Parts: sequence; structure tokens; C-alpha cells
Amino acid sequence: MSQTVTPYLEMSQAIMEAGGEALKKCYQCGTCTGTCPWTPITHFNIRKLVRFGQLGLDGIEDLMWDCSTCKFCVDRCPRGVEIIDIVTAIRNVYSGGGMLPQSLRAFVGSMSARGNPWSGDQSKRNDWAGGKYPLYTADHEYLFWTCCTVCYDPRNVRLARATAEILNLAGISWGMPAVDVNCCGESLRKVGDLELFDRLKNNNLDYFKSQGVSKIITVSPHCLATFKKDYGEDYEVLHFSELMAKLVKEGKITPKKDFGGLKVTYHDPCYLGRHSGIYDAPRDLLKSLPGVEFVEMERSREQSMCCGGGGGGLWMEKAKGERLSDLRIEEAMATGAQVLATACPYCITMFEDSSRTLNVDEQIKIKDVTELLLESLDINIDEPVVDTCAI
Amino acid sequence: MSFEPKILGIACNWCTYTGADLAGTTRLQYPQNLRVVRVMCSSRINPSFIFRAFQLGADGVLVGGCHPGDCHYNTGNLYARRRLAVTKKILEFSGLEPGRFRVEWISASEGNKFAEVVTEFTEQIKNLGPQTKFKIEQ
Amino acid sequence: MATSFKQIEEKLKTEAAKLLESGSVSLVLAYGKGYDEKHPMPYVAKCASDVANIVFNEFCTYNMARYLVRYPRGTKIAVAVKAADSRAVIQLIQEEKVKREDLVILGIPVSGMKNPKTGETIDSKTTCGLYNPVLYDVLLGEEVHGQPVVSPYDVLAGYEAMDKDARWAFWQKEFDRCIRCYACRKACPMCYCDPCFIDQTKPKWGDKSPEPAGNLMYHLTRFHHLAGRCIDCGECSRACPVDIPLYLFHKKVAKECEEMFGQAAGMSIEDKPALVNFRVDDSDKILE
Amino acid sequence: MSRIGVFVCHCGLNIAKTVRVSELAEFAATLPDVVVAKDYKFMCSTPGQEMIANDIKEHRLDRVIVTACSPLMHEQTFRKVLAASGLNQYLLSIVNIREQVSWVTHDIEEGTAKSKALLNGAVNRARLLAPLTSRVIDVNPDVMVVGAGIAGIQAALELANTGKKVYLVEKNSTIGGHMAQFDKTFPTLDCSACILTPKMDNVLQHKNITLMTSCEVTEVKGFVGNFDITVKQKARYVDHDKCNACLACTEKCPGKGVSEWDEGLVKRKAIYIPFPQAVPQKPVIDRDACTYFIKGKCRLCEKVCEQKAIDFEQQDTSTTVKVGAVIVATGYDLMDTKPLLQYGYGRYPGVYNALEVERLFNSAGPTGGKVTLRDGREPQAIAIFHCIGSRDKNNYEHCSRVCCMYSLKFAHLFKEKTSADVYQFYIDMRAAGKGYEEFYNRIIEEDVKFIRGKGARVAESADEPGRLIVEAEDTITGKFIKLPVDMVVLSPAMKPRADSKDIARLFNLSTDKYGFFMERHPKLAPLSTMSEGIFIAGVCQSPKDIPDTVAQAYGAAAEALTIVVKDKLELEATTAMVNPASCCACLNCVRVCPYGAPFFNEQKGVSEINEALCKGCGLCASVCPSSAIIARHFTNDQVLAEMEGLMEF
Repeated sequence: MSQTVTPYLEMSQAIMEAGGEALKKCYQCGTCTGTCPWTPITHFNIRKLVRFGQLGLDGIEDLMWDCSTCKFCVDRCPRGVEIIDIVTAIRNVYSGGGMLPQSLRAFVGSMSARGNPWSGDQSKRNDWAGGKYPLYTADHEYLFWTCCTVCYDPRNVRLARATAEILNLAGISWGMPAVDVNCCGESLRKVGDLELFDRLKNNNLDYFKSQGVSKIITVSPHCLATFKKDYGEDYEVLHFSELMAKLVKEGKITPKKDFGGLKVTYHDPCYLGRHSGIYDAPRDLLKSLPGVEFVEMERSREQSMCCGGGGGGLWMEKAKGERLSDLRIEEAMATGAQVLATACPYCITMFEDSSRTLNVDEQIKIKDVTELLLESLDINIDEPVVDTCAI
Repeated sequence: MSFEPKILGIACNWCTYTGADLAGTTRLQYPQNLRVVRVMCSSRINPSFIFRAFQLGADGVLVGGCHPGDCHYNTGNLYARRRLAVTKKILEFSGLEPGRFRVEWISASEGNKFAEVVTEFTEQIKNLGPQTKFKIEQ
Repeated sequence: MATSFKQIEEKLKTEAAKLLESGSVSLVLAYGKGYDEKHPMPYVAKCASDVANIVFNEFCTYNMARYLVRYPRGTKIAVAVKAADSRAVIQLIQEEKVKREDLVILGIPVSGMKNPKTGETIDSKTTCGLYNPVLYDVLLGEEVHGQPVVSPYDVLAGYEAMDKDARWAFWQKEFDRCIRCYACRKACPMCYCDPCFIDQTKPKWGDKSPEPAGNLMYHLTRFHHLAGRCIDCGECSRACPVDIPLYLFHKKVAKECEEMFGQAAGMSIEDKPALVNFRVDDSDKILE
Repeated sequence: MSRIGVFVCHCGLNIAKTVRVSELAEFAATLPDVVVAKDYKFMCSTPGQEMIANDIKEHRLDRVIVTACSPLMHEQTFRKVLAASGLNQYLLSIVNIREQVSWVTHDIEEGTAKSKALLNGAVNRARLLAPLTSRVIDVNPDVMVVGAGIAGIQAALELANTGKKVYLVEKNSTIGGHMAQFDKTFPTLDCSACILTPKMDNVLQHKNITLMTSCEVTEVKGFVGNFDITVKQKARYVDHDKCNACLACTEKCPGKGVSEWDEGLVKRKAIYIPFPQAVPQKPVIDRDACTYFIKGKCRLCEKVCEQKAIDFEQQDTSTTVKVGAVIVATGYDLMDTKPLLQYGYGRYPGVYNALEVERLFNSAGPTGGKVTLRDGREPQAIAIFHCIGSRDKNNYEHCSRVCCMYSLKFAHLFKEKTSADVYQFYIDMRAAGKGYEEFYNRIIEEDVKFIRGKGARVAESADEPGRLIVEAEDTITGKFIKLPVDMVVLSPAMKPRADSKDIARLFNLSTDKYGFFMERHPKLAPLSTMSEGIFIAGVCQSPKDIPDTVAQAYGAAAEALTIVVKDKLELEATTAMVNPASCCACLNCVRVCPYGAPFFNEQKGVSEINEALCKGCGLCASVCPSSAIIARHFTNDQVLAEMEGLMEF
């Protein structure tokens, strides 16, 4: 096979126009590849992706779907290249040409048809609440933005309910969105469908405006980062862990139950940590739980590993040995922790899958910090939950 | 006869005035409507000079200084940038056509740019027509 | 909650007496009786017995910061200030006309001040729209809360929407009425030049008699001199005998300065006056 | 009433082709106060100049306008004509009708009309011109050099050899700077001490050099030719006049301090000299490590000192030095790499920074020149990471320029002193310098492994305790490298001294965003600064190697000499002054002046301007709201009059 290539600058131009302007800055030092959590376990090479993009070369198709947008490389890049923007732009240009991988088609299709990634029936979005909680009105202080994943995914519905109960206990004035809102669109944007993302975004912004929303609580860091950075409008957006840490600190809620020396470690979700700069709130929460022994993993905070669920990864299949969540679970177990806590429904989903396939789901439990907090407050939400997931 | 505007230029000695000389040395052609006052630094320009220039009947005023960061006096043009920006806003809010006042950074090596800016600005002032608002009728 | 002017007056008297008696200040700038209730006057209490003459009512609009620069540097002064007035004090501190340590700032939180001429309530249309002093040592009353938050620049919308010719016509008409009495600069806490540029003969910046060209030169240059310094107390316009809405132009310049330089006048003693300052990364866009 | 003469130059056809010069002269003659107006072929020629000189006398002219080429061309020429004719040279006005008229139009109508307008403006302005006198000041012939690294040493020696008296100020207790810490220097691999210590000794012996170690500049007053500089002598607690350098004290001292000289790799005594060849070779006491200062008793050094040189009561003292010029050569620090968590510096003992490694190679260093790790082992594999914090938006954007070469030098010395495998992790290999590419080739042939990819991470090996794993991408193959090594060397960014911003404030220098001093012009005045009489040399201006630093030191010495060789200095006449009657004490002038020329006179309650510092930019005049500042030669009146003239036609 000939190795001769001709740079195809129209293609690199198209990538830059789709938001990958930063292509120009890269000087190919390889810091990104050396930093990327995928490099040691897959063929994915982020520097090569950028290089191919710079020259508009073929072969990019095999590289572009692996990035989980964990932002580790961006933070380390000596040239300040917004690598995620490049990845998004490349995906946009290629998926526009019909090169979307099979596994993502259902995801994008559901987003387009139903406004959520889980093929959920839009009218059932709020079924998790069982009619117990109010819809947001202008009289409420906070809109509790329920991520689609906590509305439709049976494992994560617990998060929605836990959050709702804690909010009530703390006496917060809140309401949930109407059923006709859409997914925040974060993952969709990262898989490159910028046009559909704009549609979802505008629909949600219309909703915010029509209801006079000014303060939003999110349970998913992905919604949080998107509202803050990609919606282009100024709302006060808080991650649930921030609000809870504040309430605990102020003594508005007090964890009671003693966990009796339960060893807990914490995984920083990329979109809460590196994307949003929130590292302390969830840790403060865990440390406030009586009888919890908190341990750090070797890689934590700014240096945390990725679970692999970002950037569309949640909807893609990965072969054994090529799953970051597997590695992360092993790292968590190396600390001796009985619980791997995190603060993101995507991470929860990835880790639950891995702990089952690794057959360690008895040794280490996967929990959201919200769930642990709920437990410590002695609230029981374990009444039967209707399965709302249409899949 | 077509309208031939009077344009006042105020140029700093070290960059724009020298750049204007370079335009001459390289024989670039540009309209003759501009008359330049040389000052040592664009920061010497008192806002009242600009107001006065329009009262004297200038149809346009063009200020030239060194590029920010290259000021012969270190920071003069960084002050000038702010002060002239405010001058411009005041002129605009008073009702003068915004296009009549312009600030450009032209270095000693940018003879081309000087000629281009003068040509373009003269054209712009021609399109705006005579300046009558500030002008004091004798 | 409506402001109790009587209570403020009492507190003002008490504080003034205390300060003068203890000798910690040598004078107190406040308000005194005028020829009727609607026309209180600026008043300087110099000893404890003067304190009885102090008044405070809804017509005490004067910005007493105006008088700070009249006294020799180092004079210990207590000054009674409302919200915008306190910004003038801050601005004067920034400009090193007065030192923070020489002042005792008696802050007056107040809503419902009235324009003595028109009887209208003074709000964000003609002033900065704050109710509580930004800086004070003693607060003479409860902070005002619950007033509608309105941008002081909202009032500009109509004027900004005018086309250039309409704006020119508007200002020409206003400036043509100017009789050059200079009440505006007298009332202004930031106009402390002596002589004012317009009074000079070398150079002669403009005619001294009221005529259009000199009027234009005077006002435009004054707007520039106050750019980034005007704290929007509105006193110039209330002082104007022919009711030129100078505050509109000042507000516009203040708004532009705030947008371009990221700071409002007289909000922090740490700031440097914006027009004798720069940032290397100021954008060239501000010149467009 | 003025008597103005107007002289219109044809410049051959350069002007006359597109400006009707005789018509212009006739026009000039019609303007008020113009008593003579002539045109001539070449005004700058000798007959042209003579014509002007004659007319000045004959017509008793008190203002001269030359309508010719740019003032940047011939203003000086015609000023001399005025001066020779007994007229103050500032009573000249030049109208630029060549560069800015005749050369930029083909249309003679346009050219003539514009020339008339410009001339009219000049006549207006000329009436208001005032005679100005330049101030002449005496120049102090001495020079101060701040910083005694290789740059400061070289500059001081050069100046001293010309017979000038030099004050060499050094913050540390010895001179020598970073160069004295090195073992070998690239690319020649000659011994650093062998070339530096003779110079250090020269400094000590030189009769024209006053060496001021353990000293810091605390205040700078005055201006070019006449600086008054206050220097603080920090207490050494040893009277160096009495000390005979027997060093008995250092043997007995029980105190332990961290050796700055050895980059903290070892301890030193509390009374110490940093290294055997230190200059001066007399000890000082480190107060923070001294047992007496900590616990209140000990004084062993005092007991063993036969010279009675120990003085625990010594205090910091200040002296003021008068000099005519200053050279600032304060050098650099290495960036602190601890915050770059991925490299594990400060956490893993096997990770070193470049200066620490320099000390490991040095025979006077902590290991006696043997390359051993902190645990005493000899490394078997060594990774050298280039560009740590350099070329990095998150830290320092500049290339530190010397790291590629010293990293190669390290590789060579590692190969020479150990049997280790050596790996270079680099982004680009920069070898632009005399003999540098050749040096690079030599190191390649020494079988050093080059991995083109920036080092990404250092971790502890899980399998082999004490070993490190380095991770990086080899961008040439696109493969992820995981390499077990024993030692990692970081080549960190060079940054200005931590106190460079303070130095900049003292000497009124400008700095870039990192604190490197700004030169007056990057190409044409690389050693001068915007402060007249203050020069810079070496890495305090930007990262550079020893040859460039030394070259700059020679240059800075020559620059300083251009000032101090003269007895007198003529200062700019076109300065600003304050009319005290109009000053409203707003202090705007004080705030804005880049040179610190205006100051507030508390007593008079007005601002004043130190004309020796003023460069005549006029900024103060434009920020003065009450028009109290007169920018000489560009006064408000003069500018307004010129504008009026220009707009009239």
C-alpha cells in the first residue's frame, strides 16, 4: 500500500469552521497522548487525530470515536489547544457525511425523535416522581433539573428520588421541569451533532425563559457543564453536591446514621472535576457522614481517571481490556474501599456495568454521594419503582 | 465640483509620522485631503483638540499612534487608547457621525498601511459629506 | 420600609456631637436649615454647640463630598453621605484629594429623597439608583432593602435609540440654553479644578460668553474630564437653573466606561481612576 | 509681532514637480508676520543654508520656517543654521511638503493646495514658538552594576579596566552566580570554574571595583548622570575587615543550614562560605540556622576566632552611592516544578531539577562529582525531560533556550560518569549556536536515545520499589512509551529572579508579563531601557546562554561608558513644566508618567516636574484637566494654532 498522501486542506478548513480552530495551535509534542487515559489500553491516539485533522488526511475515521472528552489532555496541553473542540468538530464534519457509528445511531435517533437519549416516552419523563413532587413555577427558588438518565434509567431513578427527598428535608423551594423539556444535549454535542444540539438547547432555553427560571440544580455534572459553558446564557447553576455540602456546613441538614467504619473512596467525574472545577464539595459531604472512613485513590482530583462514559462513550460498546471503568474499579479496590462513590449518573452506569462484568459487585458497591447522604438521613425511598425505561 | 473634505491628522512622531514619511519615500499615492499635525506621542492628544478640530471645520479627524506595546514612551498609547475611546463615545452621543473620528495604530514600517488608511478614511468622509454640526460658521 | 428622616437627623446630631466633642474631627459636613423646609443648606458644624443646627430631611440632596476638597489636606473631617455621595468620597480618595484616615464617613441609607424644585422622588433615572452608602464608618439607620433594582442606565434607552441627527438636535437645543452660570461644576464633587480649563486664556479653549461653540466645548470637555469619575449623584442637573439634563450625558459616558474598562467610578478605594490607568490587554475594539 | 522668514525648497524636482514652489513662496509672503519668503533649489545645500543665515541677519528674523522634506531628515541641519546665526534653535518650524505632499501625489493642484494649508499652519504655530534652552548637567563618572553573576562580573571588569570606578552589588555572600554552580559548559565542555574563578578573583583584586556582597539596592533617586542609590548591607555577623579567612569557625560550628549553593542537596554549617572558591572567601552567619540566634547560647565561633571578627551585634546598614549609570544583571531562577504534580518533583527522590544535577556533576558538589541517587545508588537508566514549564501556556510561554543544550551536556556527562542508558524526551531540538549542532551530533553518536515527545508523567514503579516509570508518546512512531528508570531530570523554565518586579520598580524598568526586563528596542537597543542611563545584560532580559550573556555584558559596559565618559550631559529641552497657578493637584500627571518625572510638592500643594527625568511625550499635559502643564514645543496653544491654520485652507 502506498504511503503517499496529499494534504487535503479543504478538510482541515472544514474542521476549523466547525469549531476546531485550535488545530492551528498544536505543535505535536505528544503531551496529550501521554496524558490520555486511553493511550495505554487502546490504539486511540489523540495527537494523531489532531495531526490528521491539521492535514485533512484520511484514516481519521478510525480514531475519532474513542475520545471520552475527559479534558485531561486539554488541561495539560502546553499550547492551550481546546482538543475537545477539535474532536467535536471532526465528529461533526464526518458524521455530517453519514459516518456515525452504528452504536450511536439509536442514541442520536432517540434524541431527535424524543428529545432524550434513552428512547423514553416524553410524557413519562416525570413518572419517577409518582406525582409526589411539584412542577417548577416562578414561585420556586430552584429548578431541579432531572437529567434524562435519572428519569429513565432504572438504576439512576434512585438518584432523582434521593435528591428530591433531601431537597424537601432541607426545606428548599424547588420544582421539577415539565415533561416537554429535552435532554441538555451535552453528549449529543460531543458526538458532533451541533445542529440538533442547538435545537434541544433552544427548546430548553425557551422553557427556562417562559418559566422565569434563574437558579438551577443539576444532578448530572454533564448538564451542569453544558448549562454553564454551552448555553451561552447566565443562569446560576449548582451541582447537587455543592448545594448539599453547603447545607451540611451551615447545619441545615445533619447526617445522623453511623456507617460504622465503612471505607469509601471517591471517583471525580470528569465533568464535575476538570470541566467544572468542583473537587471539594462531594469530598466534604462524604467526610461529614458519621463513621465513614474516606480514602483517596492514587489518581484523584485534577489527575483523576475517566470512567469512559463521556463524549458518547456511554452508548458505545468497548471490548474487555479496553474499558477505563474496569481499570478504575480495580484502582478503587486497591484502596480497600467497600464503596466507590461518585457524583454522576454516567459514572454510576459505567461502574455498575464493570463491577458486574468483573464479578466484584459484592465486594465493592457503586453509590452516588447523594445516595449515601440519603441513607445517613434515615429516609427510605425503597418502595417499588415503576420501570419507566422503554428499552 | 465634488466634495473635497478637510481631514485633520494627528500623528505621533515615532511611529505614524515616520510611517507617513515612509509612504512618501516609497512613493505611494493617497488623497491629499489629510493635513498632519505632528506630536511626540499619541498620548499628547488632548480630547479638546479633537472637539476643536471639528469646530474648526474638519470633516474628519484621524489619529495615529504606535501599536500598543510599541510606544516610544512605553505606555503612552495605552493611556491614549482609553482616552480617545472615551472621546469617540462622547462625539457619538452628541450626535456627530461616528465615522468622522478614527484612531489607527500605524508603525514606522507601515507606510502601506498609512496610505491605505488615509485612502479609505478619505473615501468614508467623502461619503459622509461635509461636517456641519460642530463647525463654527464664520 | 419608609425612611425615617427624623431618626436619621437625630443620629446624625448624636454622632456629630460625639465626634466634635471628642476632638476626633474638627468639622462635620452635613445639612442645616435654609429659608424653608424645602431648601435646606449645606452646613458645617465646627463645635458641639453647632450640632443643634443640623437637619436632615427629604430635600437634603446636596452632595457634601463636594466640600471635602475645600479644607487643607490633613484636616479631620466627618462627612454625611448618601449612597452616591459616598461614591464621590471613594473617588476623591482614589484621586488622593483626601485620605481615608482623615475622614469619618457618616453613611445615610435613604430612599425617597425629593427634588426640591419639582417635588419628584429621586431614583435611578437621575442618579446611580443606590440607596445605601458604599463606604461608611457609621451607618445612620437601617440599610434600605426591598426597593426595585433598576439599572441606572435604563433611562438612556430612548436616547441611545435616537439617530445621530436627532441626538444632535436634542443636545444642541439643550446646550443652547446654557447661560454658563457654572452651577453644574459648582455642585459637582469631582469638579475641583481651579481654574477650570474654560476660564483660561492661554489657551483659550472656548468663548466665555454663552454662545453655541463655547457651550459645546465646555460641556463636551467637562464630560471627558468626568469620564470614569462621575459617580452619578445627579447634583449638576438639579443645580442647573435652566434644567439641562446633564445627567443623561454623564450616565452615557459612565456606562461606556464601565463596559470598556470594567469598573464603575467610586465603588472601591482600591481602584485607580480609569482614564489615568490602562490594562495592557485593553481591547482595540473600544476604539471602534 | 513676529518677524517670520519662509524658505521653500524645490529639492530639485522632488518637490517642484508636484508643488508650484514659487507660488507657495508668494502665498507665504501674503501671510501676516511673514517678512521674507523665498524659494530655492536645494535649501539644505551650503548656499541654501547661507541664504537663510543672511536673511536672519538682514531681515532681523525671529522665526524661521523651512518648507522642505521631513523634519526627521533635516530639522537638525536647519537648527544648526539658526544657532549659528544667533537665533534659538527651537524657533524653527519645518513644513514637510516632500514625504507627505509631493511624493504622494501626481496632481500639482492638489499638491500646491495642501502645501499652502500646511505652511499656513506652520506660520500660525511659529508665532507662538518660544526659545528653549537645554539644561546641561554634570555627570558622575562612576557606574553601579547590580548582580554579580557572569554578566555583572564581566561588565564590571570591562568598565574598571577603562579606569572607571565600579560598585558591584551582589545579594548573596559570594559572587559568581549560577555559572559558579556548573561543572562543565556546553558545547565545548570546558570547566566552568576554570574560566570563571580567575574573573572572580580579578574582581576582588581590581582597584577600581568596590565589591558589595550581601547587599541589596533599596532606593534609587536621581536620573541619568546623577543617580543616588541606597544600598543595604545585610548583617553578616562577621567583620570582614578583621577576618583573615582561616575558617576555624566553620569547622567548629554545630549549626546546620541548607546549602543554597548545592541546591539543598546537602547541609552546610550556620557560619559558612558557600563553596571553596567563593569571593570574598570570608564566612557569614546564617541567622536562621545559628544555634546562638535560635537558642541564645553557643558562640563557639566567637571563641575560636583569633581575629575577634565575630560580631553578633552587627546590624543591617545603609549607604548611598552616587553613580552616573547603572547596569542591571540580576539573572534568573529556575521555575518551581513542584506544582506540576505529574512529574513528581519533591515527591519522588529520583526526580531532580537541572541545577541539582549540575551540582551532582561538580567535583566540589555534594557527591564529589559522582553521579549517585539520593539513596546512594548509581542510576542504571536516566530520563531527561525537556521543556518543563517552558513553551507552555500554562506556565511560561517562552523557550528557555539553553535547556536543549544543557540536556545534551547532561547526557554526555551521565555517559561519562555512569554506565546508565540515557533518554532525552524532547519536543524540538534547538541547536542554533556556534558549535551547537555539532555538539548535538556528537551526543547522538554517544548512543543517547532521543524520544520525540514531551514527558507526560512520572510514577512510582509498582513492581520494582525505588524505580520510576516515565510515560510519554514517541510521536515519531505514535507509540506510548512506558519506561522504567532510576532518575528523571527536569529541565525547567528559566524565569526572572523572584524579586525582578521589585528591581524593575526601583529602576523604573518595564517588564514583560513574567518579569523579564524590557529593552528599549528589541533589535536596535537591546541593552538600553526606557530609563535613560540604566542598562541590562544577561538572563534578566531573556533566557540566553553564557556566550550571549558575556557578549551582552561587554555591550552594556560600552553603553554605560557612552554616558560616563562625558563630563557634561545635555538634557532634552522639550520637556514639560507645571504652571503652579493653574495646578489643581489632581495628581493625574504623577499617576501616568512612565518616567516618574512629575511629583507632588506637599508644601506648595501643586505638582512639579523633574525636567531631568522628563522625555517630553506630553502625556501629562493631555491628562491635566486644568491645562496647567505646558508641554514645551507642543503647547496647547501651539497645537491649536497649527490646527487652525491647517483647517483654514
